Amino acid sequence: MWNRNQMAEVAAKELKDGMYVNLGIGIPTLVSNFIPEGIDVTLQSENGMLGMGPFPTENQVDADLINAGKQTVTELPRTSYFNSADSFSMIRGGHIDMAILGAMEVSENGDLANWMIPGKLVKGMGGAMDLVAGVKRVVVIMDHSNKHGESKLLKDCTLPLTGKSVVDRVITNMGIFDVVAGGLKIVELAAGVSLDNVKVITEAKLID
Amino acid sequence: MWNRNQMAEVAAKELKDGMYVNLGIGIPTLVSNFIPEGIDVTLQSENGMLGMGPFPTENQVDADLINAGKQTVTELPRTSYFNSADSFSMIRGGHIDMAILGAMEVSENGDLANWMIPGKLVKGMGGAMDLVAGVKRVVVIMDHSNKHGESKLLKDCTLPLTGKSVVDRVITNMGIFDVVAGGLKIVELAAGVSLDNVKVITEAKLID
Amino acid sequence: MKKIYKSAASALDGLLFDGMLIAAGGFGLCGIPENLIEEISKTKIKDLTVASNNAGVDDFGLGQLLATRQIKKMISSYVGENAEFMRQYLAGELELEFTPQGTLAERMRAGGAGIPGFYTKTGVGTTVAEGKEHKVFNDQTYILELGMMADLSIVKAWKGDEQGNLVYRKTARNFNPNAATCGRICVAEVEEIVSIGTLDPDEIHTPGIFVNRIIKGDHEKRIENLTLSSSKEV
Amino acid sequence: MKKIYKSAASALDGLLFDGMLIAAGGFGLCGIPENLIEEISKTKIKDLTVASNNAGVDDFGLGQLLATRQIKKMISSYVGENAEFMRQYLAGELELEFTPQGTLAERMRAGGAGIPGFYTKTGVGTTVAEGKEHKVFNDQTYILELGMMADLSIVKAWKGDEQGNLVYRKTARNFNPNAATCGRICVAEVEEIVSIGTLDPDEIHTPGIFVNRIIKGDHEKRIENLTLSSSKEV
Repeated sequence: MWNRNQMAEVAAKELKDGMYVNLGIGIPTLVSNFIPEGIDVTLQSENGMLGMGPFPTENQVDADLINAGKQTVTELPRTSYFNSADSFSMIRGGHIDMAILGAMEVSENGDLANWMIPGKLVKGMGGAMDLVAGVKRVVVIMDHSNKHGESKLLKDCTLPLTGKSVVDRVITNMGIFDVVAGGLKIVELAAGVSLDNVKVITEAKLID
Repeated sequence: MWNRNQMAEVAAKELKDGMYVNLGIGIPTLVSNFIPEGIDVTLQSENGMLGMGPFPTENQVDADLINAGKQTVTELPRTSYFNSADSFSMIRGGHIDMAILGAMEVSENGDLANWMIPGKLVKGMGGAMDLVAGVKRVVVIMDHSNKHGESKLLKDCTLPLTGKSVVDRVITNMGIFDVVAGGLKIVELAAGVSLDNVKVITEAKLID
Repeated sequence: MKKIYKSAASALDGLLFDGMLIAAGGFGLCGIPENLIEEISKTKIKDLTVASNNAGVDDFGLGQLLATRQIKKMISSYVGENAEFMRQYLAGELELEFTPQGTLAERMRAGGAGIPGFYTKTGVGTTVAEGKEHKVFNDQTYILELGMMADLSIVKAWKGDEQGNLVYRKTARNFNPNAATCGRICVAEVEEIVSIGTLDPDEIHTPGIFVNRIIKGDHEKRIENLTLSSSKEV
Repeated sequence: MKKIYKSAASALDGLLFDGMLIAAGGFGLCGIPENLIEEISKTKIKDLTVASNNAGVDDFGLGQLLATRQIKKMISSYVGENAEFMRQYLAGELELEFTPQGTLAERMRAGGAGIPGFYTKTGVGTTVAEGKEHKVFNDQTYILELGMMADLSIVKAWKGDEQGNLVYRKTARNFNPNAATCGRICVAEVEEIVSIGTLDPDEIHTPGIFVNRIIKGDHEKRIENLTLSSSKEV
């Protein structure tokens, strides 16, 4: 089984030289710690920044410089800023190569739910609906099951959707799964996870 | 009868302090020479400039600084530049207070034709269709009749339209005419022009 | 035509009315019109609809207007960091029109640009698409979203001049330029009013035509989520 | 990922094909990608559709591609200053899709922004509206215009860096930022390539994400209509 950092490291292998990438809040943010040597990637933050740098030292903190998770960040020599409409033009217009996002549920046909639990928890979709609709490739990182041990990879999502048939790949603590015709294709399993393990715990249709 | 400069001077009386105005090619451009004392007006040029200054001296000429008529111009302390989409957002969004344009024909219900003569002369609409559709008030300056002595104020335009029911006021060499319900209301006649003179030469319905 | 006003109170004078729609710039607590919001919270104006990506936090930014119950409805994409916002919504005390972030920004831009409607893929197949016109372009389905015109927009910039020209700083730009265009009246607060001609004409983000009134404000610029490079958790 | 190319020829290598749609920045002769146009005129590529507000003059700018008969169709708002353009059109040798200037700019922006269609009042009641969907919003009639995606966009900027970040100068900005976003590939020519970090991040007009290849060009920057303050005629 992979831990948070290992999942981020696995996701980082998706990155190719020259890519423009949007990383969601949570584990996806960790991916930037594992960008492979020699691979030049530009991070977009949908609040209006291209070329997002690391978190600041105390001296570098700037209230005018945050990421989409409202965390303080820094700029790089390549950085540019733009307004929200222009930021989402980039996203919706298919100019971002990849988005790596967290999720509550993913269905076997690539539906994604990550923005609310009716009557209980309301966060809002933020930029997630735009990202999954517009970005060329959508990779989800999430735990394979919830705290009750129930599969988060489902036949159909039970929560309100963020997007329909939008996910290309799911990376969980148990492995890597691609959304293909007919179900989720197992690309790789984490060390110590057997095919039987994953089949028992997964509701979605798996294809070996 | 008014000459070109007098028509421009009459049009300049339309200007009020704080207005943002777009002046078309030709006589409308002359209006900027007659902006009344104490009236602060900002000129927009639809190729992407707000705060257009006068024509340059030889030393000031800059190939990167032109107006919508492709004439060299200068900038002012207040000037800002923007791209074409943003420029027409201003125009279409109703942020420009007034456009003063030339025309080939105007009809009694305010239709305007100024962009082509089928089979003969093709100039193109440029930004004129956007201007007449979006700007709060549209004033036309043109000769009352064409070189054959035929009225350019018509019951219906014969040429392809630039906009339908878009003109608020027409200033010709013979007078000032407002588009109102039922026809063109005579607001003022040029010195030496009688009501009979103008009625004989005008095809459009006039209201005294 | 004087655009510079002495205070938030004078700049808002005559502009506020019950039931109005206000578009506000800002993202979280970054680049928000602190002084104008504070001033609105002191008035008796009520039943507001506010279009803003977030609603600040409980005691700062638009959260102040939620606390005073002046807001009837929010048009937002994110509620996550505001407990009172979520509480009022879940309790049915507050209307909330969830609008994806990019759609909200584009609706503001469109409204200001004379575009009453545009099509987007965002939200297709979700609750956001319910009741909206669907249309197919090149074999893909899109939904119609509407341009938004506000009765008033309130924005925060870094520098401004007497003509209303504005420049923003870093990610404090966010929704501000878009909100500025969609208000029938736009009031801007800035950190610094500079003399005319100081701003480079090539670098003005919001041309003065969009800005009707402008004040210099005092800005706390509170940080919502201080994260340092030494932090273990992100 | 190297974006800087040595010449117009190398920057266009592999990108051109017969019948393609090219979006070009520029207004008249101001801010046009002179070097890229010149280079295209030397190739055998033909049956081009070119979206550009104007077509230059007879012997400079896009007029060069009209002279070589490489253009099958123009999408433009203005023909006025180009005798050969008007002649080819009136003789039926050239297709011309007249598009109002603001609609053309917005179609480019929309195409680049994932918006397949938008409504505008521009052109309602004119030949421009013929065959287009009409729709009423708030008692006013609008027409549907389509977002435009080009196979290639060619633009001209003032300065650029190795990441493809661009800044434009004065009114030479015009359609360039909009054209840059709507090309599946965008090639930019600049007057000066500056080292990374030189451009102020707050002042970048076109973020590098939109620019795939960039060259330093030599620019004649011809003036179409020199008008001096001493001129009597305007």
